[in-house]
Parts: sequence; structure tokens; C-alpha cells
Amino acid sequence: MGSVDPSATAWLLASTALVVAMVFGVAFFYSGLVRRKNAVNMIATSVMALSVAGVQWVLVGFTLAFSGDALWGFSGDLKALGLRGYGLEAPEGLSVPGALYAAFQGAFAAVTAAILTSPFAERASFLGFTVFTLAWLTLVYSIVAHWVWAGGLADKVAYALTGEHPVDFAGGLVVHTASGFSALAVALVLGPREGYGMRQFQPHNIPLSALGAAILWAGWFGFNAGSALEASGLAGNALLVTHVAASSGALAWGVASWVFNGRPGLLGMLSGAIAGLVAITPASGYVNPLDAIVIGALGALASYLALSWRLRSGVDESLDAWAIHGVAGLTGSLLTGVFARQGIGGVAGLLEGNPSLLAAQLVAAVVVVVYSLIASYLIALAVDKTLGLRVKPEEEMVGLDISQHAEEAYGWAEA
Amino acid sequence: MGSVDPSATAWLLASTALVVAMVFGVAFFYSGLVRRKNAVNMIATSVMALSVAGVQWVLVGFTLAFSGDALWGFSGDLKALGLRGYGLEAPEGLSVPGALYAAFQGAFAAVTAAILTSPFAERASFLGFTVFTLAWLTLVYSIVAHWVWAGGLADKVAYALTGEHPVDFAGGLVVHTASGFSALAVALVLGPREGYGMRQFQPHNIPLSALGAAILWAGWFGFNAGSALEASGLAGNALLVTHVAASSGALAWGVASWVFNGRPGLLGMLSGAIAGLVAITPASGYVNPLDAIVIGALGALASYLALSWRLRSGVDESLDAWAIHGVAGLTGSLLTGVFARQGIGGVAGLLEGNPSLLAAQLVAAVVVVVYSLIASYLIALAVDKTLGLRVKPEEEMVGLDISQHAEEAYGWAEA
Amino acid sequence: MGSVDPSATAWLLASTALVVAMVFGVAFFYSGLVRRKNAVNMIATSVMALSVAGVQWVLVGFTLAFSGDALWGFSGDLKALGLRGYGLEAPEGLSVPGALYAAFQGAFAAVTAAILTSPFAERASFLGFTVFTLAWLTLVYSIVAHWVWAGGLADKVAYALTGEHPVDFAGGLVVHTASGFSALAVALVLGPREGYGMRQFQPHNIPLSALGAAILWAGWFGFNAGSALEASGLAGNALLVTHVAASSGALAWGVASWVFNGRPGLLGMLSGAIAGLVAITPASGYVNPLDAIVIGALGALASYLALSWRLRSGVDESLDAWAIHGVAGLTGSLLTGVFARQGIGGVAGLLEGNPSLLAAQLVAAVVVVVYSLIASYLIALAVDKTLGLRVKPEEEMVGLDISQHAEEAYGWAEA
Amino acid sequence: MKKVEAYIRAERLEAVKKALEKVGVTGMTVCEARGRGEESGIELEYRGKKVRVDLLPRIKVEIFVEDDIVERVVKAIIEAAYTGKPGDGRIFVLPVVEAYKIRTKEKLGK
Amino acid sequence: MKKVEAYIRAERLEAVKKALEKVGVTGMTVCEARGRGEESGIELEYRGKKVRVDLLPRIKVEIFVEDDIVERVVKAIIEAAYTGKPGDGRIFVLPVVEAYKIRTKEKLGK
Amino acid sequence: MKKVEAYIRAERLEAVKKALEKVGVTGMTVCEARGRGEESGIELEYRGKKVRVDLLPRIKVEIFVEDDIVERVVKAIIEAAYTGKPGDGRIFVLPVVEAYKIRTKEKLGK
Ligand SMILES: Nc1ncnc2c1ncn2[C@@H]1O[C@H](COP(=O)(O)OP(=O)(O)O)[C@@H](O)[C@H]1O
Ligand SMILES: Nc1ncnc2c1ncn2[C@@H]1O[C@H](COP(=O)(O)OP(=O)(O)O)[C@@H](O)[C@H]1O
Ligand SMILES: Nc1ncnc2c1ncn2[C@@H]1O[C@H](COP(=O)(O)OP(=O)(O)O)[C@@H](O)[C@H]1O
Repeated sequence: MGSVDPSATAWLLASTALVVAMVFGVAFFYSGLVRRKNAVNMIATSVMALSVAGVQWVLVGFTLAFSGDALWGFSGDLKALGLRGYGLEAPEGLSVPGALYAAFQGAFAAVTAAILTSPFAERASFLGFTVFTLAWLTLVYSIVAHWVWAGGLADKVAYALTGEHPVDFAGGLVVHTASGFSALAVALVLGPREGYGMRQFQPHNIPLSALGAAILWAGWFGFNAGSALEASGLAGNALLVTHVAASSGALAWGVASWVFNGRPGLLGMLSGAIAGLVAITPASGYVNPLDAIVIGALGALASYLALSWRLRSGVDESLDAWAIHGVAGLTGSLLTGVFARQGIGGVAGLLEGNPSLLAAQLVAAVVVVVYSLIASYLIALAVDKTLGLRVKPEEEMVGLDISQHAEEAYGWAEA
Repeated sequence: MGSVDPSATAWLLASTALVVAMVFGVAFFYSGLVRRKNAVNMIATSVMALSVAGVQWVLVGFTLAFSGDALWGFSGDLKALGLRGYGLEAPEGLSVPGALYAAFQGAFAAVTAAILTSPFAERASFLGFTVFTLAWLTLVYSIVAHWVWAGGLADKVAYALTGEHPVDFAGGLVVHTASGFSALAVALVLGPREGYGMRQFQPHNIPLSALGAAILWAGWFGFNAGSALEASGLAGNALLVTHVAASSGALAWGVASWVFNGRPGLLGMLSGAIAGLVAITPASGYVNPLDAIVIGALGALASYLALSWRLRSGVDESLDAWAIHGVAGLTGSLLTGVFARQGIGGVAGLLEGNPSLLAAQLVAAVVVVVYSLIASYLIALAVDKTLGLRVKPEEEMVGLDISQHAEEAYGWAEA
Repeated sequence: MGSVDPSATAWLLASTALVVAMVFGVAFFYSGLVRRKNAVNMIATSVMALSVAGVQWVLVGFTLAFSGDALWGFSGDLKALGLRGYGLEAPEGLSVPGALYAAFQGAFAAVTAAILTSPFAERASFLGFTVFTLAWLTLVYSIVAHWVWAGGLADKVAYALTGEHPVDFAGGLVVHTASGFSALAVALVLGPREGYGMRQFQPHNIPLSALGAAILWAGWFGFNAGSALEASGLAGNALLVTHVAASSGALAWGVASWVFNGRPGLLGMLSGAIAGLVAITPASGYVNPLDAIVIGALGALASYLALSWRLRSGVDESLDAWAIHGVAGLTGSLLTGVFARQGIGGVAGLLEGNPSLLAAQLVAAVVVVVYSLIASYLIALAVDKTLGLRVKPEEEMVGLDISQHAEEAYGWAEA
Repeated sequence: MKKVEAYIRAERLEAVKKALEKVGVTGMTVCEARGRGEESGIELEYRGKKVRVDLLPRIKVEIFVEDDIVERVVKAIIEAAYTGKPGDGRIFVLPVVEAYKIRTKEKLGK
Repeated sequence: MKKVEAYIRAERLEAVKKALEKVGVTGMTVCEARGRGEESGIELEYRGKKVRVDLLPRIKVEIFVEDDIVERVVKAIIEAAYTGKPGDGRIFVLPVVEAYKIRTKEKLGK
Repeated sequence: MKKVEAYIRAERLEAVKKALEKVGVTGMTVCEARGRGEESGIELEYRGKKVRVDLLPRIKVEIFVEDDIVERVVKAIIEAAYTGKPGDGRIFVLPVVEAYKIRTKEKLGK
């Protein structure tokens, strides 16, 4: 057991609070985007994801991801079932309490599951969603986390092919690419919403979405700078580049829609900010603020293009977890291979003359994308064939708030 | 004077911000639950509680609770009037600045007063409420805090009877049981809202309530893990068990209402999460995450039952501070006596073979419940007989927003 | 290069998150106050301010404010262009990483620009606003920050005249006075809204404004206590006095409107809280909690009077950045000269027998007020004459959400 | 065919719905409105200051019915919406020229 | 008895209320609506792109009055709601068959 | 002059607007309402429990038209609002006594 560094602990405590808050950030961002009749459900799915992750992670999720290595790198072992061995002291190789490390990582699992509520929007059975989420956390999230962060498959394959370990500072692949591409798979299984493509669905509450984005922006400092696991220059730099990439992403999307649509919408700027945040996530421990301006802008533009394509394609991945998290996560992971600076995170990228990192990033990304797509598709299909993943047409018409929760978001005809 | 530990200070600074935010969490949670015509008032009462506590605590509240011991354990002395002696240095026995310690404790007082706005909902005079709150903070909160946390009456009596000091890590008794049972007393004095029991009052804005719950969930990390007063393994573990209990509480309530009502509502899951958070509050320095799963679930189920009973009883304790804070706080305090682990907080509970802790918890709980009920009833009665605690029927019909604040929550017929 | 203090870093990381959140606090506070048809725009302007500041600060803002001294104290030099030299290590004289220090200061710039969205409310072209903000950050904010915090003009002039350096712990002059008086200048250039003075504009969403105020209240702990740049007794005291001044400000405004209007509105209490927070900002490193009660109350009363005067005057400085930030910032800066205590911040004020500090504060305040008024007026005029700062009457009538962003805040007639 | 318009208290809506079901009428459309009657709102006194609150929330109920049951419908609403206190509301009956059901594209009533 | 329906700008509501009080009419019900007139909304130009905004917020005012004061009421509304710019709105008068006051259960008017 | 009142599904509003433009009618006022038809809402089944959802969101469209085009307007709405599933709604035509345009202060129609 290592000894606990109290400063690292102080910052990781605060960071964990920020990351947990992000789950609600996703909930509100998404809820504002759907129609009034589904506003409650869109929050309830994130709250369910948070709660399921909260318990699943303690029981089995953490150990599958982070304890040792089993099945030739497919997953962790089961030694930390029930978080055994992760208590008040610092585990080997860490300088924060094991319990806190597990909580911080568990918050990441919850955020990832919350992002993945997007394709369920406005049409999924709450029971089907819940079962899917439990399975997905166990069979996809924990596994991918192990592959990338605990020397598992993605790491091994990339290293074997390129001689370089791929890097993912705060989850560009594990969190964003995995959830984004999983969202695409789920959308294909669920099919589009009733009336999709025939009429426009208007966001029911843009200030609520803005609140969600606000929580995300601030919460991301815990996400990225917390991932340093210490209160150091590295954490400080991570916070700075995170903020800069968000800003530059918002500007890039704003300018793009100003040029192409004549007007910059607030939802566009916020989407750009989130895409910028996603893109900097894997890079935040490796680049400087000028790099961050470029990474944030490119992440936002990639998402902008992906979203435009998605809209034309007819795929109803409703709240664009794929276009924003999936695509910007991928973009950021590759750009990490380009911009990484030895002097910051100890790893050199393409611009410093090392092409292998980019290659390693690419290999790891491909592994994560392929696994997420296939595994999520199969899980969704299995749930659909058994419990049913989609509500009946009347339930969808009346809205999920009434049909799944017997609640209405906003009181009507009060006395 | 001790010396200031900067890491403990860093975390306590952040924790205090989180706990102050919780006051607004309560405000929004409650505001969303009332009818549109009272939405402003429900926020205004919490803001008033926060402001009154902010000044009262500096002047007299802190010293009554935490400075020495007077009147045979009834209250603190008056040596720290105006926070004299609590400045930049760490007071005897603490490793954080006195000023910060006072601020942190003051935020607790404010949260407790905010929770207690529940029975005033939709019918109380703002002036009456304000005067009640000032008196309550002074005569109930400060006193109970002294009794439990500063070796006052509850501690002395429990120790005399059981040979064990009762424990309350972050306020299961002081904050939640006290405010919950006080709420019951106030509800009895005020009587039910016009039309109560004859028709259903629909929550006017569930996303607003969800926002409140979100702030509470994240803020509670400051509440519980901040109560460690250091950035240590104990704090890390407190954060973890807090998160786990919230999750398990949400799931327990969700499942209960799924089984009994056919559908899990979002408000139910959020209520369960809050009940889980309340229940883990006294235990958060003494138990491990597996215990937390049980404590969170039992806390939520106890609140669920209490709420069902309350609804049938006809008592209009409108926003269920009693059912959620009172009952889960009590449950958690007793369960602390069951689950406490020597290896975590240095105290053994029933499961480790020590029945006296449970006995001590029970005695302290009884003392707090009885005092809260009686004192709050008398204060409410006194205010009602003098200034009047309830608005006139027309004012209630028009809503408190217009009648007490001359404001409407949402603009109408704007130009 | 100094060495990084990890505890100071832990707190500054959290503080920066809090200060960035404040930008959204301003956004929501303002958005709730405008009519529904402009609710999106009022958030979009703050998001734009945040994003522009995020990039501008890295490129040029920071160096103009904080790097060395050029042009006889008019601005910083250009040595830290692109944040050169502000990386993982602590710069000379600081104990936090340079990157983090730059991020923290950049968040201040963003908050200041967000406050200054007030006079643009409900009538400004989004393009005009954006260009104004970019120019203002560069030509006013960075300059004033240099003048007051980096030994620039205001400091030099005040010292020359009074023999004492003016103090501004967290931006009473740099942030609040500067933005408030700039707001007045912009309002004069833009002119009042269509229909202003002839009919009442009702706030469209008071809970949204309350959310904004909630974020501000909690975020301000990062703002003021973070400005200590260490996790120390000074920071703890700063947090305490900040909280106390907010409380006392809310009470003072509440009582004033109770007395003069018969009823205390929630918006009034929140405005009072913000005014209290503004007033304590410059003083938070120099006074004790009893002083804070007085400063918060006086700040709120000064703003209350200023707002009453502003309403009578016919000047449409729409959301009262001037009355609240400008006037309370000025009041607080002067009161710092009165109440400063040697034993807290090492500087003695009038009450401890030193009149020169008050004189120095006065001189610095005059310099900042005059420069802000003139420079902001000229920038606004220049933008107006070139790009146009105001929308057409039909665009104003339809609302800025549709005309500037092609969005509506709340869905209507959804299916 | 006639159109019955009733302006009632929100808290009586449920009762009105039930009373109408009893006389066999289920079809209806309701919307939120604000109204004032002859006394132009109500007056609140607060620390000596008087404030008049005029447009209070009301529910408007619209029901199209055959001529022969108009009377029964009106009576049912009156009974169900009644509290006896100011603000109970009004009921108006308007003539209708023709009516159509969209789903069946058929002309109704007369 | 007649029903007067006026579709007006929200910003003229206060003026209309006052004008009606002057002619002795206080009872009314209002609700939020959206409308467009003959020009089907207004057109905004933005960086060369034109956007038509059709359904603009309007207030609908409903007033039931005795036949003999219909004219006075209409005139009062016209004067108070008038701005002279497109979008001022319309007033319609509809026949009423019967009317009841719920609080007194009495039949009104004719 | 007649008043046409149509109670339609929100998702058909755009189609109805376009259909009306085709027959030359642009002026209209719409508002959000809730309605139920003869079946008094729809029934959802959930884990064996049945829940009746009665007042579902609907859009009310009000159009004042000259007598001679009433038929065309009704037909256009019927075609555009039709889905064939329960809940399509109703159209009613009411008589109008007189009409005014506020901007020009002139009397309209008849
Ligand atoms: N002349 C009127 N025209 C339109 N609506 C009216 C009229 N008079 C009353 N109402 C409606 O009826 C509601 C109740 O009217 P009010 O006169 O207060 O009731 P009561 O007759 O029971 O005192 C009002 O809020 C308004 O909506
Ligand atoms: N034919 C109509 N049917 C129903 N409402 C109408 C009609 N024409 C106009 N209105 C209502 O009147 C409002 C103003 O109409 P508009 O034609 O813009 O005014 P103006 O005649 O002053 O130009 C519209 O927004 C709509 O609510
Ligand atoms: N008798 C009625 N009075 C008023 N509105 C009605 C009436 N009948 C139907 N409506 C309106 O029409 C809508 C659709 O009616 P419904 O009977 O469900 O349609 P359908 O005839 O296609 O089954 C209802 O929601 C309601 O708003």
C-alpha cells in the first residue's frame, strides 16, 4: 500500500463531486432537447444510469476494469469484488485512498452510461433501458476501460502492432468513443421515433439544455484535471487546456453555423463546446493551450460534419451522442497522437517526430469502435427480443413521462 | 491554537461551497414540487433561511453550539460571540482555520433550516416564517448541535445510560432528524393547505425538482466527506459510501414503486436517493460500501413507508421533510449503531459484537426527537399567536408568490 | 520558477471550476429576467463572452494584463503571448502552476465580460455584441487588471498621490466597478428598448434567475477565497466573510423592500445577496465577519438606491450591472479602505487609524471609473457606427431568440 | 348543435369532468386562461398597502353538444363548478352552424 | 347578449383593460395565443437569408356583454389596441344563446 | 362571415397551415389546449395495471372567413388534419355578427 497524499486527495474529492454532477449535466442537456412529453423520462434514464452504476461498480464493475488482468487481457480479475482491498489507504501505485479512486472511476462509468441514454430518447421502455444499461456497464464499459487503462486488449494489440502504448488521459476512447458508437448501434436496433423525418421535433426547453451544458463545462475540470490524480502542474495544465478547447469548440461551431445557416444558435455553440471538451479529453495530459485551441476547433468541426451527415442519413440517434461524443472522442484520440508533447505528459506525438503514437492511437480507437458497435448491438438486440426495448405506439404518442413514469414534467391547470 | 493543515483546508473550502449550494438544492427541489403560484415563495423561504443563518450564526449561533459547555450541557457558552477567537488560525483540536470551521458549520445550520421550510409550503406568512426560523436556529438547531456534537445533553445522557458516546458523523440526528421532526410539529400547528385531501396538488416543474436533487447529490459529498475535516482516507471512504447509499436508495424506492404502483416515477427515485443520502449521513465515517448499499436501501424504504403513512394520515407535512429527512435520519442513526466498523471510524457496532453503540444511538435519537417536536411546536405556536403564521384564505388562493412577494414565477402575456 | 504548492493548487483547481460556473450563473440570472422571446439570447451572449475570453486570454489577454509592465504602466508586455512561460511550473512569486494561474485569471475575465452583457439585453445584434466583447476584453479588462493588480497606472497614480498602494483582493474594481460602469456607457450608446418606460417588462422565469444567483453565491467562494492563491487561514476567512456579506446583503435589501414596498421580492433578496458579494469582493482578504455584515448591508443598500435612481432616470441599463456591480463594487472598494485590518491582510484601514488607504482606494476607483466609462463608450460607438450594435425594430419585436439565433427558448405546440 | 363555453376554477375541473360523464358527455376541449369578473379581481391587503390582483387563473371548457342535451350539460356544470364564493365563473351557450369529425370526414349533428 | 372576441398585441392588454373599465366592463377572460394575419407573419433578413416568422404571440380577449353596449365595447377596444402598424389584430362579435352565472346559479342577460 | 374552429393534433398544424394557404387563407389564431373525444382519452396498460390518460394535448385553430369560402376551408382542414386514427379532432362553424380590423379601424365582411 502506498501512502495517501492529502493534496491529491483533496482535489480528487472535489473532482469526484464534479464528475457525478456531470451525470445530471447530461440529463438536463438531453431533457431540454426532447419534447415536453418526454422531459421527465430523459432525466430519469440518466438518474437510473447513475444509480445502477453506483451499485454495480462497487459489486463487480470496478474489479472487472481495474483489478489485475484476466482472460489474456479481456478483463480484470475478481479480486476486488465488493471493492475488497480498496479502503482508506492508497493502493499500490496510487497516492489517493482506494475507496476514493474507486468512487472517481465509478463516476466515470455513470457519466458514460448517461451519455448513452441518447438513442433511447422518446421511445424506449424504461425497463428495457435499465436492463440494457446494467449489461452494458458490465460487458462494455468495464471491459473497454480495462482494455485501454489497465493494460488490457486494446493496449496490448496497439503495442504489439506499433511498439507504442496508446494513451487516453481522461477517457476519449473509454468514455466518449465507446458511448458514442454504442449509441449508434442502439439507434439501429431501436429504429427511429414515430414521425421522425416527417416533422421537426422542437427542443422543449433550451435554458434547461444550457444548464446541462454549464454543468458539463465546469464538471469537465474534475473529469480531465482530476484524471491527473494529483494536484500538480499536470492537473493545472489539464484544466487550462480543457477550458480552452471548450471555448474554441464553441467558437468553431458558432462560426460554422453562422456561415452555413446565417445564424449561430445557442444549442450549436453549446454542442461545439461539448465537442471541444470531448476532443481534449484524451489529450488533456499531453498538450499545451495553443494545441488545445486547434484540438477543440477540429473536434467541434468534426462533430458538426458528423451531425450534418447523421441528419441526412435518416438514422435517429436522437441526441447525437455519436456525432458529438463518438466522433469528437475519436478525433481527439487521434489528435493526441499528433500533438502530444514530451515536456508535458512524457509522450511525444507526430509533431515532435514520433509517428508511432498516432499509429497506436489509431489501433486502439479501431478496437474500441468495433467492440462497442458489435457488443452494444448484440446487447440491445437481446434485450429487445426478450423484454422489449421499445414502447408501444400509443405510449410513444402520449409520451414516456406519462406512460413510463406516470408523471408530467410541468403542472397543468393547477388550482 | 493548532496549526493549519493546508490540504484539509483546501478540501474544507470546497466542501463549504458544496454545502451552501445544497441550500439552493433544497429550494429548487421543493419549488418544483409546489404549484406554480407558490414557486417563488418556496425558493424565497430557503434564501431567507440561508441569509438569516448566515448572520445569526456569526453573531450567536456558533457560540451556542460549539463554544465550551454551559448550563450543564444545555448549550455552549458565549465566548465566541461574533466568532471571537475563530479567525485565520486553527482552533485547539482542529487543523483547519477557525473562520472556515465556523463557515462550514454555519452552512449546515442553513441547510437544516432550509429543509424545515417544507411544512410552511403554500400557506405560511413570510414574516411568520422568518421569525420562526430565527428562533428555531437559536433555540433548536444550535442546541441540538451542542447536545450531539459538543458533548452536550444528548451525549451526556446517552453515555450515562449506555456507557458509550453516540456518534453522528455528519448530522443524521442534528440535521435530518431534528429538521424532520420539527417539520411535523410545524405542520400540526399550521394545519393543512386549503383543499388538501380533496384534490391532488400536482408538482409544477419536475425538472426543477430534479435540479434540486442533483445539487443535493453532489453537494452531499461536501456535507459528509467534508465532515472528516481532512483530506484523508476517511474522507474518501465517506464520499464513496455517500454515493453508493444515494444510488441504492434511488434503486430501492424505484423498485418499490415499480412493484406497488406499476411505474417508477422520477420524483420517487430522487426521493429515494435523498433518503439514502440522509440515512448514510450519520454512518458515513464508520461503514464500508457494502454496508452503504444496505443502509441506503433501508433508509429509502423506511421513508417510502413513512410517506405512505403520512399521506393516509391526513397530516399535511407538505414536502415530506419528516418522511424523508426525519425518518431516514433516524433509521440511519440507528443503523450506524449496527454497522459501525472499528477499522474505519474507530467505533464498533452491533455486527462487530458491540450492542452499546446501538443503545447509545437510540437514546440520543429519542432525546433529539422529543426536544425537536416539543420545542418546534412551541415556537411555531408562539409565532402563530403573535404575528400569525398562516396567510389569509384569499392570499393562499391567489398564491404566496403574489401575496407575499408581489412576483410571479413565470411571465405571462409578455410583449 | 517557484515550486508548486500542491494544496494551493488543489484549492485553485476547484476555485477555477467555481469561477467558470459563475459565467453561467450570470447567464441564467440575466436570462430569467428578460422576456421569454429573448431568453436564449441572454444565455448565448454569456456563452459567447466565455468562449471569446477563453481563446483571447490565452493568445493576448493574459500577457497584456499580467506580464511585466509596458508603456509606463498602461499595460503588460507581450512576453507571455500564447501563455509562453506559463506551464506546469510555478512562475516567480507564485506557488501554483503557471497554466492554472492563467486559467483562473482567464475565468475572471470571462465573468466580467458576462456581467457586461446586461446593457445589450433584448436589443443588441449578436455580431455587434461579439465584436464589442472581444475589443473590450483587450482594451478595457486586460488594461484595468494591469492597472490595479500588476502595478499599472491606477496603482502608480494612487501611490504617487497618497503614498499607499490601493488594494483589491478579488476584483471589486477590476471586475465589478469596471464592468458596471462600462455597462452604463454601453446603455447610453444603445438607447432604451422599444417600449421601455411605457410598459413593464416582466421577468419570464424567476426560478431560472434564482438558479443563476445560486451558482453565483456558491461560485463566489472560488472567486474570493480562490484569490488567496493558497489554502490557508486567509482563504478560509475570505470564504466566511463572503458568505456573511451575501447573507447580510440579502437581508438588507429584503428589509428595505419590505419597508418601502410592503413586500420583499425574491429577486430583491437575490439582488441584495449579489450586491453584498460584490461589495465584499475587494475587502475579502482584509476584514472580519462582523465587518462583513456591515459591508454586505451597505453594499446592498447602495445598490438599492442606485437601482431606484436608475429606474427613475430613464436609462435602460437593463439588468442593472451598473447598479449592482458598479455601485456595490465601488462601495466595497471604499469600505475596504475603512475596515481593513492589519491582523488579517496586513493592511490597516481608516478604523485602525490609517486614512491613506481610503484615499488610495478612492484614487484608484476614480481612475477605473473614468477609464471604463470613456473607453467602453468609444468602443461601443465604434462598433455601432461600423457593424451596427442594435437590431432592427422588427427583430426586436419578434425577439432576439428568433432573429439572432433562429431558436425559441421553450417548445410550443409540440407533437 | 350548440357550443357550451364554461369559465371555471381550475380546482373544479375534475368535478366538472365527472359530472359531464354522468350525463353522457365525454368530448371536450379545455385550456388555461385568466379571467376577472365584475369585481375586477380580488384585493389583498399587505401591511396597510392594498394590491389588486386582477386576472386570476381560470379554466375554459368548450363542449359541443346536440341541442337537446344543452340544458342537462349546463346544469351539470353549474352543480359541479359551484362553490358559492366569488370567482365561480360563467357558462355561455353559442349557436353552431355546422360540425365535422375529421377522422371519419363526416358531417355531424344538426 | 353577445360575445366579443378580440385578438390583440400583448403589449396593448393593459390599455384595453383600462379602456373597458372606462365603459363599465370589467368581466373578461384572456388567454395566450399565436396568430398571423393576411401577410402571414413578418419577414426577417439575416446576412442575406430571409426567414419568415409566422405565428407571433397574441392575446385573445373574450368578453360577454349585453347587446346594447357591444358597440361601445368594440370602439373602446379598437382605440386602445390601435398602434397603426401591421399586427394590430381583429375584433369579432358572435351571437350568444344563453348565459349563466355559476355562483348564483342564475340565468343572465338576454 | 363565419368562425371556423378546428381542434387538431399538434403534429398536423404545419400541414393545416399549408393547406389553408393553398385555398388563400393566411389569417388565423392558434392556441394550445387539451381535449378528449368520445372514448374519453386513451388507455395504457402497464404491467397489468390500466391507466386512462384523458386530456391529451391538442391545438385549437380559429379562423374567421367570408361565408363563401367556409366550405373550401373546412375541406382543406379535414384533408390536412386527417390521419384516420382516433384523436383526429373536430371542426365547427359558428356564426359571426360583425368583424373589425383594428389597424384600419374598419368594419369587415358581410
Ligand atoms: N363578462 C365576462 N366575459 C368573459 N368572461 C367573464 C365575464 N365575467 C366573468 N367571466 C369569467 O368568469 C370568471 C369568474 O367571474 P366572477 O365574476 O369572478 O365570478 P362570480 O360571478 O362567481 O363572482 C372570470 O374570472 C372570467 O374568467
Ligand atoms: N382571419 C383571421 N382569423 C383568425 N384570426 C385572425 C385572422 N386575421 C387576423 N387574425 C388575428 O389577428 C392578428 C393580427 O392580424 P394581422 O393581419 O397581422 O393584423 P393587421 O390587420 O393589423 O395587419 C393575427 O396575429 C391573428 O391572431
Ligand atoms: N364534443 C366535443 N366538444 C369539444 N371538443 C371536442 C368534442 N369532441 C371532440 N373534441 C375535440 O376533438 C379532439 C379529438 O376528438 P376524438 O373524439 O378523440 O377524435 P376522433 O373523433 O378522431 O376519435 C378531442 O381531443 C377534443 O379536443
